[in-house]
Amino acid sequence: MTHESIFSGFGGQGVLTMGMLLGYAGIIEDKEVTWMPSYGPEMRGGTANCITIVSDKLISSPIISTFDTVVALNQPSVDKFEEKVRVGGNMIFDVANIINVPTRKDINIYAVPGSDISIKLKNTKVLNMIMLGAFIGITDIIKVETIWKALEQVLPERYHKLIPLNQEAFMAGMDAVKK
Amino acid sequence: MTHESIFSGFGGQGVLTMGMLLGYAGIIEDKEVTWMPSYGPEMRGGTANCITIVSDKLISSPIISTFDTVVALNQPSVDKFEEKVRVGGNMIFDVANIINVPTRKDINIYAVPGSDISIKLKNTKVLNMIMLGAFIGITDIIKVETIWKALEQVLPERYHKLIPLNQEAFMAGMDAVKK
Amino acid sequence: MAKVKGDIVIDLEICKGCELCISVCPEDTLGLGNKINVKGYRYIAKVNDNCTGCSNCAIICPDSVFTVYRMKLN
Amino acid sequence: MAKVKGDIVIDLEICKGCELCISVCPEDTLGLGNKINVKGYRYIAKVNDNCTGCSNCAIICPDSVFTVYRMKLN
Amino acid sequence: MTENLIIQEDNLVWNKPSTLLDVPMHYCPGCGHSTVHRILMEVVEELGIADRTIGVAPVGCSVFAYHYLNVDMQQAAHGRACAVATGIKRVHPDKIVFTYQGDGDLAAIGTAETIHAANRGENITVIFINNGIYGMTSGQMAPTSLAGMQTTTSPFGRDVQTMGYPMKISEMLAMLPGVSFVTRQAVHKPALVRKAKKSIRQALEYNIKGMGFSLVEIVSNCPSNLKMTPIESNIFVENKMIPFYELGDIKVPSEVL
Amino acid sequence: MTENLIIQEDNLVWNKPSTLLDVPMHYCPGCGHSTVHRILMEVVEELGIADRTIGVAPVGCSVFAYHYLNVDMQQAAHGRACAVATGIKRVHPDKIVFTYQGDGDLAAIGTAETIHAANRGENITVIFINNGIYGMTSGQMAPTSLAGMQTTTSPFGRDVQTMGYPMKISEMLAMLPGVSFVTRQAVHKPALVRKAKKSIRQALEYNIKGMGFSLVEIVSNCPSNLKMTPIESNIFVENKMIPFYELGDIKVPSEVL
Amino acid sequence: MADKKLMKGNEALAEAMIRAGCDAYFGYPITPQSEVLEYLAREATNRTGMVVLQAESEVAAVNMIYGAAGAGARVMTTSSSPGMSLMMEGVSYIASAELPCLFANVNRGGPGLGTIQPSQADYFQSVKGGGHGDYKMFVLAPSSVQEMVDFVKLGFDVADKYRTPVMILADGAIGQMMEKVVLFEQMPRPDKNAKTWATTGRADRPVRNYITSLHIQAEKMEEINMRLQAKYRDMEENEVRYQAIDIDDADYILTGFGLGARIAMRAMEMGREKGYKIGLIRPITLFPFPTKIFEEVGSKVKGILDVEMNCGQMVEDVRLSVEGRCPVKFYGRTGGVIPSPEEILEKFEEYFIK
Amino acid sequence: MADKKLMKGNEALAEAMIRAGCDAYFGYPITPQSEVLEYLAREATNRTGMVVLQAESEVAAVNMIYGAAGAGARVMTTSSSPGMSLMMEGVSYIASAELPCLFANVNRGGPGLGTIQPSQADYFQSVKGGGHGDYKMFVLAPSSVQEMVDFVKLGFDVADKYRTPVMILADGAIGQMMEKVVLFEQMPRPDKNAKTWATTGRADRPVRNYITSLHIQAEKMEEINMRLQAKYRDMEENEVRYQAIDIDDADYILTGFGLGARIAMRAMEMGREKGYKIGLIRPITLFPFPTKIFEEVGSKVKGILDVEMNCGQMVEDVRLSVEGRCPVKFYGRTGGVIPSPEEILEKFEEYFIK
Ligand SMILES: Cc1ncc(C[n+]2csc(CCOP(=O)(O)OP(=O)(O)O)c2C)c(N)n1
Ligand SMILES: Cc1ncc(C[n+]2csc(CCOP(=O)(O)OP(=O)(O)O)c2C)c(N)n1
Ligand code: SF4
Ligand code: SF4
Ligand code: SF4
Ligand code: SF4
Repeated sequence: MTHESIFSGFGGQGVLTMGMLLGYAGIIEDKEVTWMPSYGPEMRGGTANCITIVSDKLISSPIISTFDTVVALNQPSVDKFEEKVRVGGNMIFDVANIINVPTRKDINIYAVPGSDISIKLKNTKVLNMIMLGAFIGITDIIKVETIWKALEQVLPERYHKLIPLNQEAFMAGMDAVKK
Repeated sequence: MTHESIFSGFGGQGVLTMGMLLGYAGIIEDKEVTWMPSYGPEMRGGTANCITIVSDKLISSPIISTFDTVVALNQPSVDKFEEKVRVGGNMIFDVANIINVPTRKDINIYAVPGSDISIKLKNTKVLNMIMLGAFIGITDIIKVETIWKALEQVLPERYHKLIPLNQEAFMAGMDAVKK
Repeated sequence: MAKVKGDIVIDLEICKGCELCISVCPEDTLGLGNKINVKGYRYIAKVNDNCTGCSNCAIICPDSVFTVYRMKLN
Repeated sequence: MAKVKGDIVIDLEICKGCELCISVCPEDTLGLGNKINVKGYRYIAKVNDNCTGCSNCAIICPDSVFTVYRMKLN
Repeated sequence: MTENLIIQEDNLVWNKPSTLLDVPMHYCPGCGHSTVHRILMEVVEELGIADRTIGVAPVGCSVFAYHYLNVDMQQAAHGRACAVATGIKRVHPDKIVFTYQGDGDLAAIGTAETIHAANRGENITVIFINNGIYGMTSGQMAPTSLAGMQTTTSPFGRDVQTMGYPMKISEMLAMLPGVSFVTRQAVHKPALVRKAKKSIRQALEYNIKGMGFSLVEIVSNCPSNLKMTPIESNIFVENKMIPFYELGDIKVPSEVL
Repeated sequence: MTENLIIQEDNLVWNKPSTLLDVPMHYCPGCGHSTVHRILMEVVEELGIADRTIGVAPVGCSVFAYHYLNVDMQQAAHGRACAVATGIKRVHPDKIVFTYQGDGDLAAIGTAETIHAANRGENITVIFINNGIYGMTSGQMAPTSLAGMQTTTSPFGRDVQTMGYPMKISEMLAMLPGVSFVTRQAVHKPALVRKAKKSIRQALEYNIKGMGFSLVEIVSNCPSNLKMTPIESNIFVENKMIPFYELGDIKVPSEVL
Repeated sequence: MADKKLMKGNEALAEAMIRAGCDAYFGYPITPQSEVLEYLAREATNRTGMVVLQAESEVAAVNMIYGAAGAGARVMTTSSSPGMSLMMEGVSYIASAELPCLFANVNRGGPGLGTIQPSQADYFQSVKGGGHGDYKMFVLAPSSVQEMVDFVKLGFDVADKYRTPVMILADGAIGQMMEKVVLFEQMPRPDKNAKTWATTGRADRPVRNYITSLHIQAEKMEEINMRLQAKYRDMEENEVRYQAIDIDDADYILTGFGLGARIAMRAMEMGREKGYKIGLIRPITLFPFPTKIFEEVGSKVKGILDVEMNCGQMVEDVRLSVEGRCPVKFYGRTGGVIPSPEEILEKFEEYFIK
Repeated sequence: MADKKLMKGNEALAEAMIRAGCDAYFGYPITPQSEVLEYLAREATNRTGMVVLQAESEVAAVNMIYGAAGAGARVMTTSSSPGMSLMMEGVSYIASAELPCLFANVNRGGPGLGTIQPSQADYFQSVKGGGHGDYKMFVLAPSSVQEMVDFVKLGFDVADKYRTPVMILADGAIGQMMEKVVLFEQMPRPDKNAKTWATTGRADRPVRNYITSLHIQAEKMEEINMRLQAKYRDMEENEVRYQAIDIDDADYILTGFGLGARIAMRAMEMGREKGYKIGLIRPITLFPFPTKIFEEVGSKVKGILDVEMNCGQMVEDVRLSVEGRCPVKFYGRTGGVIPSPEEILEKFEEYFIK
């Protein structure tokens, strides 16, 4: 199994963390992982993305130009990456603020009400967990329990109290695409 | 005509100036000239030399390893350059302080009492002019009047009063080798 | 009653929602709105009409969001 | 008469003839000789026997040319 | 309505200077850089020197100053703004030349260039933003970081014994005879902004008069790297920075003393 | 004869320190570098620290210091001696580390390294030879050259308006809290040599005690480039240099004040 | 038990430095490698007592390295392109004085201030000598986070073995990306008084040690250069490293270093799927360059395509090895742009297939 | 009337600078080129009003050059090897920002502090790019004092034509030696407000000018690089200069640059006297390198001997041009040692005759 994905959005939306969590989880399940961020000059407000590859075999290039799955958290990301989804692949996006929705017919398109869910959860910071839940719900490349383990690894001890909230968000995202 | 010479001695003995005067004179007589100093780290006391080539045609290398004439003002210079004189060439040296005198039979050797003459002239600084006089006396590659013109060019105006002394020294050196 | 009356024009697209203006307005005229501009920032809005045109907001605003007007009332 | 008597040993090969020692010797014991050492410098020499071992020469000499001795006369 | 009466040309009391280009600045919300850009350009506008002013941008958050300031500008290598300004001023002695520099740029890598330009009395004006941290590279310790301050490269606090003391470079520069004017100001309150602007004006006036090197230090914030809201960061400036970096003129030309 | 009586071990009052290698030094006749080398090594001998001292030589006439000083030594790139010393001291905190630098090296190209080592309070001692000129490269202007002084690069005299003012770097360094001891001495008279030696001893004692950065500036001569005899050059030091570079302690540790 | 982790290249490098028993790190922040200093500031001193110092500039940092390396310590600095340029004088001094130490340049797009995106345009500077004089660094080009770890250890060993500066030339992407790494065990810090030539204080040595690169007699300086050159020839004989994949049956060779090679590898896989017999050679040591293998394949294959993230630098060394035996083509992206496997394959087809 | 003089290389260079209407010189003393600054300090300002400033360091000097060149002035700096290394960041900035200016490196023996004797070991630094990123300088190698004069004028012209930094790579000997020179007439200083892109103060231009080398979008930075590369290709087409002597009937070619070539010329004369048909090619522009002529002779002659005062640097460019067409041998002396014509001829015989 090899799954090549990109997570993209505004800086500050936590897109790098999404890929990172997936990466940590991959390691826990003893897979090969590469996580490649795009990095920009601005402290805040710029766009950011990361390519995350999880695979059972050695990964050659960590940089690729087409993807099995794209997760897009803002309009520029939808615009830029729709065409980069491989035929039969997935385009997952947060519907909030998206005016031009993806239109391709040869890919699976998932419009997730991520922002709305986050507002319901009273914490807009968990949007990325919601979207990651959707991602796992769709691709099923990592076990949910592994994500929990990865969360523990990634979050510093003092933030572990936030794990339940993150789990709730993740599950809500997963549910949203299972319906 | 091409004449390739080296002037060598302690720093401070004015060996670079000897070659320089020859060079300026060469230019006045519309010849090609190269003057190549060896330069060392020490402000004072080190040894110094300059290769001076005067020629009627374009000069290829300004750096050569054998010479038509060597003018040596101290023992290290005699030691180092005796073997670099071409067969039939000239080795001119100041006898003062020279213990090991040149011994080659295939070159012309001129032991000039330069320091003694300078003491007679009450100015040890003109040793170089005496030796240059000897050099011109022997090689005859530049006219004496041209040397006078070169002197005027090289010496800043405020030192022109020293020209007669320098001329006297030069002529004394020339005389020394004519005897 | 104030002898001068002021007003401001807000260039909402360049506001970054830093809230510094809010903290220096003596009339509590400013507050953060709930909408987001193209750069993704919640931007500033007038919340009352008490502006005296003192220009504190404009002077503290790093991004020159305000234009300030002031008129003597006769 | 001085109660102490001094003497100096001169390492003439390292003297550079700078003459600083001459200028600081209170007894005018030092002077430049007429000979030249291997480095080409006229070097220093004792010109009288008045040395008191005050070490001024040694202290000012940049090149540590001197060794100084001093003896109380009884 | 009243508003229509008020909002009209005649009643205008404040707007953006024309010397500031009409583009949004990339600085973080609440960052003092933007404020200082503006007051600097207000002064340039008021003095009417925009057409003969040449600015030098540093490497640091304000590297892009040339995108905002509507005067001719050069971007200098990290720390070298004063050398670049020297090059410009020497060949254009009739132009007004300023540099705009952060504390890492001016007081770490650029120490020598700053000090020697000052010592030569180069007739340039330096706008020096002291925010106590490296902004652009994300929060490393600056020469000006306070004792004990946590930064990404002093995660346990700046230990002055091993990492050096917070440097008062303005005081050092003030010692040099080539320097005409050094002052330390801030921009986190409206009154201070007005004061800082006055100082910049003074500096540029001395510059125009050819009185030598002038420098305006602005003690400022860096909310992003202090990991504070802009308002909190300004409180930090007020309560932590300014007690150490006291505001006020450090050197004024003797004639105006 | 009397002489035989006097010249014997028991009566020895002065000889060359064992810490000075037994080779002639390349310095010009009468050059203060040689004198300072000697007194520095006298102190090292007296303190008994030769076996745990590491010195750093600069680029300048004293580049060859490692040929003369009988302690472990490194030759540093031009101006970087304080950075090199920092590298050494940080990995050998138990060793005594000093630099020996000329004015061009320390106060021109090495300004930043000198100031920041001082500001970090690096526990090193700097021996700083201020002869007001570049010796090794043949007489160019130094940051410390006096106003109006003729050098090969200021042939019409140093014009302070365009070439900068003679820099009192010691006074600048003394401002920094990391600095424990700064003094300015000279070596052109026996009494001054004794005094300078005492200062070097003090500096190294503070160094041994771990009190931070210490610096001994020695105002010295460069007969060759001043184009003077050694005696004349010392008169120049006395009459021209010292009135500007006043001798004496500039900063002493507070505890000994 | 092997210590398996997901780590960022820069942090892995820093972790490896700690574990390799490094005595001191001196550095100055610059994107995209500031994490090295930051990681060390957090981790190093508490764990091994290693010295971590933020220098006032890259010029200072390289000279601190010089001092500490000369004093016998195991030391390293890192920077990125403009910062590396500022270190060139220091590098030349270190090479000349033969001091063992480790550099890493996490290469960003240039020239000038450029961009902070990844690049490989500092190949010439690292390999040919950006500083003055005839010297070489031993240059390692990691293409994975794992190699960021491994090359720290290897780098220190080679540095000590040859008394030479070693450069890890990584591009920004390798510094920023995360991959699985297996970390080696913590090594003890070596005895820094053990190097007999180092300036550790004379102690009971009969003569002092000194470190210099000044040899005012040209003949002496030439001797030093001859010794350096002999050392470089030694390295050329003993230290060449490269990775070769599927070259035995290959009609064509793709080559590149670092990240470029990883991407080329993907292009190769894609090409093989299309039926092209492509092999890959990835020079691991850029100096000493794997000349022989290129000489060998040069006589056998129909063409070589070299892929770099610059305007063509390593390609000169490839051409110098191949010496006209087969066509050597170049494809590069520059200024921080990363080529995609697809465009590489396209170029390959353009040059050799169509 | 031609102004014919006996002049030292360094002073001739300085004199040419004044006559070429140079606006400003910023430099820092270093042997063997300090005479440049000293000569200018004496002569320049009084004669043309040219600015002459001793900077606090080479780092400062190169950045002053950057500023003044960006502000439209005709400017120059000079240094020697270690000082040149310190300028590498600045050079990269200048190349990237496309500022016309002139450098001279009066090369001394390295690496490190090295020696003050002449050397050619900074070839790689000048030609391949000692600074970071993909850039080139236009590099001229004078072999006589006359060329020290001529190349100042040529250098300024090329710099302005291509908006590029130009390097005069001279060795210490050419700086120190005296030869006859014919000086060109004093030129007026060009109007420094004439360059429309320069930061001369906005005046009545509608938009400000700015000078930068920062392009944070990789794609934009790549564009800049593409523009630079196009410019370098232009130079390769239009600006190649070399001297060829007796190559038509030659069986063998001696090559070298600068002083090395002068000495090789003597060896050639001596060889011709012995009956060997030797020709000589002297690259004058090191970048752009005279590739074509080497390609041509490579197919015709039995061998090429390249002589350099280093351990073998230009020889790589010769080999890249010849691409195996004939054997290319190298003979070099390094660290400040100058080869003699005799030893060159001996090496020639060893390689090709015996
Ligand atoms: C030679 C070099 N070294 C390091 C850097 C990386 N760098 C960019 S900005 C910066 C520090 C900026 O801090 P400061 O000057 O305080 O300005 P601020 O960003 O806080 O405004 C550094 C180290 C660089 N671009 N060039
Ligand atoms: C990078 C670099 N720049 C310049 C030089 C040339 N240089 C050698 S010594 C020196 C100045 C020395 O003057 P100073 O520090 O005053 O010491 P002094 O010779 O007077 O003792 C210079 C500029 C160099 N070696 N390296
Ligand atoms: S100060 Fe300016 S940028 Fe900040 S919230 Fe107010 S209007 Fe917006
Ligand atoms: S002071 Fe020393 S070097 Fe100078 S003359 Fe006296 S003994 Fe000689
Ligand atoms: S990082 Fe700091 S200094 Fe830079 S723009 Fe943001 S707040 Fe301002
Ligand atoms: S040049 Fe000057 S400083 Fe150097 S050794 Fe000679 S007198 Fe001393």
